[in-house]
Amino acid sequence: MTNSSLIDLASAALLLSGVFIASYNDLARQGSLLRLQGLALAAIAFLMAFEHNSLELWIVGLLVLVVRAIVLPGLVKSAAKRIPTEKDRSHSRVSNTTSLLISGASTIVAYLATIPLSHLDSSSTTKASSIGLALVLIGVQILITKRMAVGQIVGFLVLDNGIAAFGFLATLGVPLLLELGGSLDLLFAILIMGALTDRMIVKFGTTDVDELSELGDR
Amino acid sequence: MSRNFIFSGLPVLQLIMLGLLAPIVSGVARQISAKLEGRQGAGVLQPYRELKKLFQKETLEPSTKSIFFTFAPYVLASTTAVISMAGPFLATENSFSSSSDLLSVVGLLFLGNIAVALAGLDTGTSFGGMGASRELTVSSLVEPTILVAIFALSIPAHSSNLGAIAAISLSKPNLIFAPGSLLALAAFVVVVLAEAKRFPVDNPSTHLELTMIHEAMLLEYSGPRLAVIEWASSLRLTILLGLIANLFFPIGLFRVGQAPILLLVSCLAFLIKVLLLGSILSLAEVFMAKLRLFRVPELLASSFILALLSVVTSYFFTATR
Amino acid sequence: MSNQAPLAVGTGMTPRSDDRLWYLTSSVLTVLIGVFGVAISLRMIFGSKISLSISSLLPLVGLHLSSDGLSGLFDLITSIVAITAGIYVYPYLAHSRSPRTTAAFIPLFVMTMLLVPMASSYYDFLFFWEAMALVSAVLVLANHTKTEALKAGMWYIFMSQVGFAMILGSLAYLSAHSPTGLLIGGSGALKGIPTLTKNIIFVFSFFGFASKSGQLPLHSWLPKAHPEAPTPVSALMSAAMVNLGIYGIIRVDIKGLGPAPIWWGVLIITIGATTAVYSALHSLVSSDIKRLLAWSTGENMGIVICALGTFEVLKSAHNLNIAQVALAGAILQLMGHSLFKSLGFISAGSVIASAGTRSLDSMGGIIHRNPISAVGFSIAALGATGLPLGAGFVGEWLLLQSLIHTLPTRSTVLNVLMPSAVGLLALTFGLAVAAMTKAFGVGMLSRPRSRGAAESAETPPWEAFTISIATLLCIGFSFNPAFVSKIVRSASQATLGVRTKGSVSILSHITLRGVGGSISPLNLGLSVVIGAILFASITEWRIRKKSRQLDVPLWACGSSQPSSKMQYNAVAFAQPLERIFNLVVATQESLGTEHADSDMLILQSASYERSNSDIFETRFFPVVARAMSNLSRLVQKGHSGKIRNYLIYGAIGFIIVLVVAR
Amino acid sequence: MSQLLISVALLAPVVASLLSFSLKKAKVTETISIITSLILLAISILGMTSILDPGRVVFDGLLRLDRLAQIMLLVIGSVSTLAGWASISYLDSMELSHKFSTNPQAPPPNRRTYWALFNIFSFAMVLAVLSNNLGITWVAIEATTIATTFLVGFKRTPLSLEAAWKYAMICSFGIAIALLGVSIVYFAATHSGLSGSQALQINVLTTHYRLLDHSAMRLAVGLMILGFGAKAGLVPFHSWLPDAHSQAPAPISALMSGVLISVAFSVILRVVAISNLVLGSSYAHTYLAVMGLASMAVASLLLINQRDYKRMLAQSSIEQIGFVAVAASFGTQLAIAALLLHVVVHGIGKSLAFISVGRVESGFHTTEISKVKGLLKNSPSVGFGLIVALSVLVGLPPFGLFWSETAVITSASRTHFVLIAAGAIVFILISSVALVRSVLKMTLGPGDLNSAIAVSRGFSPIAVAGFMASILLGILASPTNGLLMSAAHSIAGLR
Repeated sequence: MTNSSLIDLASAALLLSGVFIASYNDLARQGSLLRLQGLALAAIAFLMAFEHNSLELWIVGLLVLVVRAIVLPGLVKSAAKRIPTEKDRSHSRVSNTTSLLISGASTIVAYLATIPLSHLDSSSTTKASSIGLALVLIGVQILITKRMAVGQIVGFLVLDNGIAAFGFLATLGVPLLLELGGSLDLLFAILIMGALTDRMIVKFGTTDVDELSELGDR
Repeated sequence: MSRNFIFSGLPVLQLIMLGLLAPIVSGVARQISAKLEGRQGAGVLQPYRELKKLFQKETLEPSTKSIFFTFAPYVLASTTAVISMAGPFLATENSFSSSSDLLSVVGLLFLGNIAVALAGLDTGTSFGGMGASRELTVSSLVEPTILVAIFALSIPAHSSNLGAIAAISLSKPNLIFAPGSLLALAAFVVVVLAEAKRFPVDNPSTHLELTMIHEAMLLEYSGPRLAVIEWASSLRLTILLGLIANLFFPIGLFRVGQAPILLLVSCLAFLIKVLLLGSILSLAEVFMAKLRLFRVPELLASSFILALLSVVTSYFFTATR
Repeated sequence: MSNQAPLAVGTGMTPRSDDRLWYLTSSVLTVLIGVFGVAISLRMIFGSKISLSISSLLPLVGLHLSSDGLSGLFDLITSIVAITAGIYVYPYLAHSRSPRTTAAFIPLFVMTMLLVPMASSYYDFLFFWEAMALVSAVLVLANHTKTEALKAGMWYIFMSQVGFAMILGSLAYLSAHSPTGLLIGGSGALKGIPTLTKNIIFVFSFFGFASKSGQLPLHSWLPKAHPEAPTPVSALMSAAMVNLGIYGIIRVDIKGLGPAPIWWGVLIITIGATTAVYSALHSLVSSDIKRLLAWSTGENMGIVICALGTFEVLKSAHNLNIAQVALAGAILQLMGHSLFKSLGFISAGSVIASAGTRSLDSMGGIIHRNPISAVGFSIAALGATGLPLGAGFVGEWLLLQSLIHTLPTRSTVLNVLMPSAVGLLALTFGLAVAAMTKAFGVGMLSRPRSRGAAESAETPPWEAFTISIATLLCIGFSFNPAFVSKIVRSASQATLGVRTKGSVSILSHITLRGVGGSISPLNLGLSVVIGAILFASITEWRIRKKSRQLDVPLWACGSSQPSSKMQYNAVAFAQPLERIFNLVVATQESLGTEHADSDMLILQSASYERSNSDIFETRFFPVVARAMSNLSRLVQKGHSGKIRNYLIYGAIGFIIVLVVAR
Repeated sequence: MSQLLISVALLAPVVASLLSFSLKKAKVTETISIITSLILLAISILGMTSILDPGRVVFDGLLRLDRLAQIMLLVIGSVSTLAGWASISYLDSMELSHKFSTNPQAPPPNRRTYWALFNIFSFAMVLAVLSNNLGITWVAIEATTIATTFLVGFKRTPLSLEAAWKYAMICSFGIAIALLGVSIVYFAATHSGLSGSQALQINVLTTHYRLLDHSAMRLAVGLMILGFGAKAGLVPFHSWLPDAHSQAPAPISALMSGVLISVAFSVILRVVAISNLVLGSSYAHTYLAVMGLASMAVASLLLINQRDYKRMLAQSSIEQIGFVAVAASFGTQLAIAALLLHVVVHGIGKSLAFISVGRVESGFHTTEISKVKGLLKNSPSVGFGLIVALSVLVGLPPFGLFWSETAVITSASRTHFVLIAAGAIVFILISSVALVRSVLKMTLGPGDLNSAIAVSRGFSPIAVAGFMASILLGILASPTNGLLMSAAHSIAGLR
């Protein structure tokens, strides 16, 4: 029982951190929240590994801890240090309040969308999977509303965390191979995006993605 | 025996009769208009004298002419002669009439026009070109009317064969006074005027360059060739009047199988009808002015509408009967 | 304009010898394919069916060829045109020093044209159809360095793509509903097609095929592409390729779709008659001889289509007897047109090559220097006028007969349509006569209007040979169409699908059975010719006996000899009719003057320009193009390069899936 | 036998990649890479001819070389051979222009990275094709993004950077959605009693389809089609494609346009096969029809006013893949067979087109359509290549796309998808007219000689090879027909 409520708690932490990341504009703080999210995700994995006594899940949890709670937030934080100009600008297209409202709406949509799944399995973890989906939607929201390249990377990370959370909560853990491959891909993707961001600073002097509109059909 | 003889001899008879008669028709027409205008007139036989004179004159040939210039008069004469052989002028049918019908008659008339127009263009004068251009403008607008009028006439006869049309008018005279036929007659008269190069489309006796159509093409002709053209032109007038006469008023027309003596009656009737129509024509011309070239299409368009109406009405009458 | 040709002669450049080999091979191949085509199509016409299936060729569908009398007819026409045009290929290519592509593609073009009527399945038909379009487009574009040719080729490709899309859609649907998937020889009717769909298919396939025959409204390519193509190709396109549009209409719309409502025929007649008049008018006002001939092709195809429409109407009204008259008219008109149009293009091509211009306004006097070409052209022009003695006469006569004999019906539409069709056709004939008189009279007769025309070279023997063959064919056909009697019967039986006693007998007299009507082109022709010879011999004998004064100056109102600039030219010739029909031919004139002084009193120079525009091209197509372009701009606005928008599109898709999947 | 073929197919690009990264000699690297591509080609042909059981799964159910995989491998092999071949001279000319460029700070093109990434790219595509496990497939597809992002930005210009960023962002977003879908499949499968290791195996899912939960699968299928559709360039995730394809080096554009999108679509085909079994055919087919038509509409309308020839080709790819989706939505055997033919021929045609315009770009230093003229006259082989590619892409006979388009449209009528087919015809018409207009503007006409520097050098063999391949595929039916039909048949769930 405690295990289950702990998982609920961790899920709540996931969702909340997502909502806050969406409404904050400060990169460093977003990095910290991302770390919190990674920790919560790892916690869920460990709690489930404990509950089901599965070695595979323990390894997955460890992987999550390393990649999502340590490496990736670290990268975001270091990026935040390297890009001082970012602070000067308003980073979001929408105000905090709007952002919160959108997050709320996303949560409801996610809940509605996962109702069919809960018919299949009414255990609390499955119900909690709507939190994963909500996080995905919030990730999309961040992806769209943030102006800076790193902001978009953060959004992408939240999105990915959401999927991972959905995986853990709904399916009692994704297969190791998938998680391994997924994490590796994620890591590479983020590294590449980071490298592109660095090039962006060199070429454009800014990472404002709205500046990236030379290509297109006009 | 005599039936077959008449049947096969009729084309030649028609050709000879019409060919000899043709200058008189224009002579009568000219004499009547002269009298009406208060002039003495040269007499009805004047066209013969002119033909004779022309035939004896020497020929002048421009250096730029080609074979088309030389042959155009003969093509004109030949097509006209073929029509006079094929048409129902003295009898409803003859040995040649199955080779042609109203459509081919129109075609042959047109062919004659083209021959002359090409001759006009051949020498490379401004007048020749002008005449050819105007001639074809008129002709190409006349064609729809003629064909639609033929269409109207063919409906009761169920054939476009000239003899068949004449025969049906002969056997059912009430058809002549059907509204369709009357409209067709009106349309036909207009196109005959245009095709015969008469008022109000063309003035056959003018040599004023701004108004010439037909004459402009003939400026370079002289001597016997001009005589051929003049003769063919009067033959055309006779044929066209004869067509009106025998398609709409086929009274007295000979039918193969009747007593041969009736053929004489038919000849006489034809002569009277054509001369009468010629007189009416010249009478009308006195009171008419020539139209400007660009007013001609209006005239032809109205005659086209008449023809179209005549078709629709004859459809209506035939369908409801 | 086409000033390359005289340049090649003038500078004395001769093609490289290896190019000559290409040209010769191309010519020989084309003729051989033509001869082979004649042999095989005669076999198709006289009984034995040809059938071939190779499943290892053509992916997904396999190659299936088959034939009937209809295929035979069209293949025969194509082959005959291929033979005459093929002989002309060598002198033309050598003279104009064409690229090798042209040489290589001409035989290919003939081959695709021969295969179209033989294609037995829907797929193969589409394949050969599109292959034919592609090959001909390549041929039109062979001279792509010339702006005019490039533009013409583009138009051609666009229109043929539009037409093909229509055909593809209809045939694909038909193929799916045909029990055998076969166009030729498939037994069993199409099943399960709702009436509405059938009507839609009819409309689309009809307009698609009609486009290939240069019918409104997708006609604009024809008067551009045909003149710009190399002359043998113009002949092939104008005399053979356009026929295949007719083939498509007969095969798919008339034969394939089965019993038709009466309005199909009405639509066909309307399009055919309108196109005929429209093209005849444009033909009349064209000063470019090849363009004039190309417009005339559209006009003649309009007449054929009108005949087919009459056939369809009469068939729907169960008047099969007269319907066959209309069909025979269509077939004879088709054959006559192919003969006189190939002759027309070949002789015009020879004139163009020797005079160095395509403009009638720079020609004249060809008959004196180049009599064979000029006489050939005159025979072709006579055919195009549709007058007695010409190759176009019999077909038009039969068509008019069928219209006249259409019995009055209850349908008011038909009672008005039939006479109007007669009127429109008659106007077409009249205008065609004017156009051809202009082409021949201004172009070949009269005095030379340019140095090129005055110094034009004599017709080379090879070309003279080609022209003579084509001329003889034309004359033979126009004087005695009895030659083709069996072909017509076989084709019309294939079209009707049942063996009937033909209602048209084509012997020395062409007689309509069951209704009164007969004509004898042979008797008429001989009488006119003999009559003319008689008149001529009497009169000319008289002239020779009397004194004759040669080389007198032209009459010029008493002034000195008029210069050749003072002749009526092609523009002036057509001007009265052009003015009457200005609404349709849309003449634009502009007069530019330059003055020598500031008060604008003394004229230094004046320039005059005029052009006629195809109102569809200037009014209708630009509207379509603009609408498409605006739509495109709208979509472009959504793709302006903002990554945020792109992400939003994705997010919307995501949300939609979430909603839909519930 | 399959095991051997599969392991060679997977190992060859990996080895080639490692070698190209470590070896210094460019010539050797190039040779190795092209040999690798040829090996892939050979394996696909061997797989087709040999008598191995196409349905057999190997390596613990992770991989298999079935008919669909063989055909996709054929596309990968042939196009990467062409692209690799063209890369050599492309890199040469890039180096040359760098040597004479006025901007000294830009680094020279890094050949080692190029070839290493080139081979990793091939590897990822081969893996995606051969994988029998949805999870592995997903990883492989994501890996293609990673491999190509740097290749898209290879030119290191601001524009290529922008394109790379958009490419990475949009594709990662889309692929993440597909991952969500895969997770839901796993969820449904584990809940139906399949073991965790089997839960994502395609052949297991198709055999045990009755157990799978409908509502979960509806969600999963929708998300997977949408997500993998991002990589295939289908609406709504199509927008990266014109940017990325126009900025990448021409041979890479050829690979991406000619193969990558088709590989992604083959994954969609697998998903659809499962979906058809579980949910009936109409569900997935509706997605395909809507997304396909929308892609065709957007792409063909964008083509009308297109001014940049590389974007034009990329948009044509969107339109083509949209058509493939429409074809898949019809779902008959003929339609699927036609679709596969379409994919193969389009791969060759599109790569030829990109390679040709690559030459044009290096000669004219612009990608604007209006500034390129008279190619056929001044550089005949490039002009010829471009025209052939155009004819292939527009679906003219005797090239293969003609048959696939005709057959697809015919199958539409059979299943009463008439309106969709009508829409497809209209969009094909619009796009082909737009393409023809632009390409003919570039290739025909007099043109000026100044720009026509040696762009044609060494190009003729490539043009001729592409021409021959596409014409043979359009004329011969003998080996292709049976393969296509059996591949279409083998895609389970066929109605």
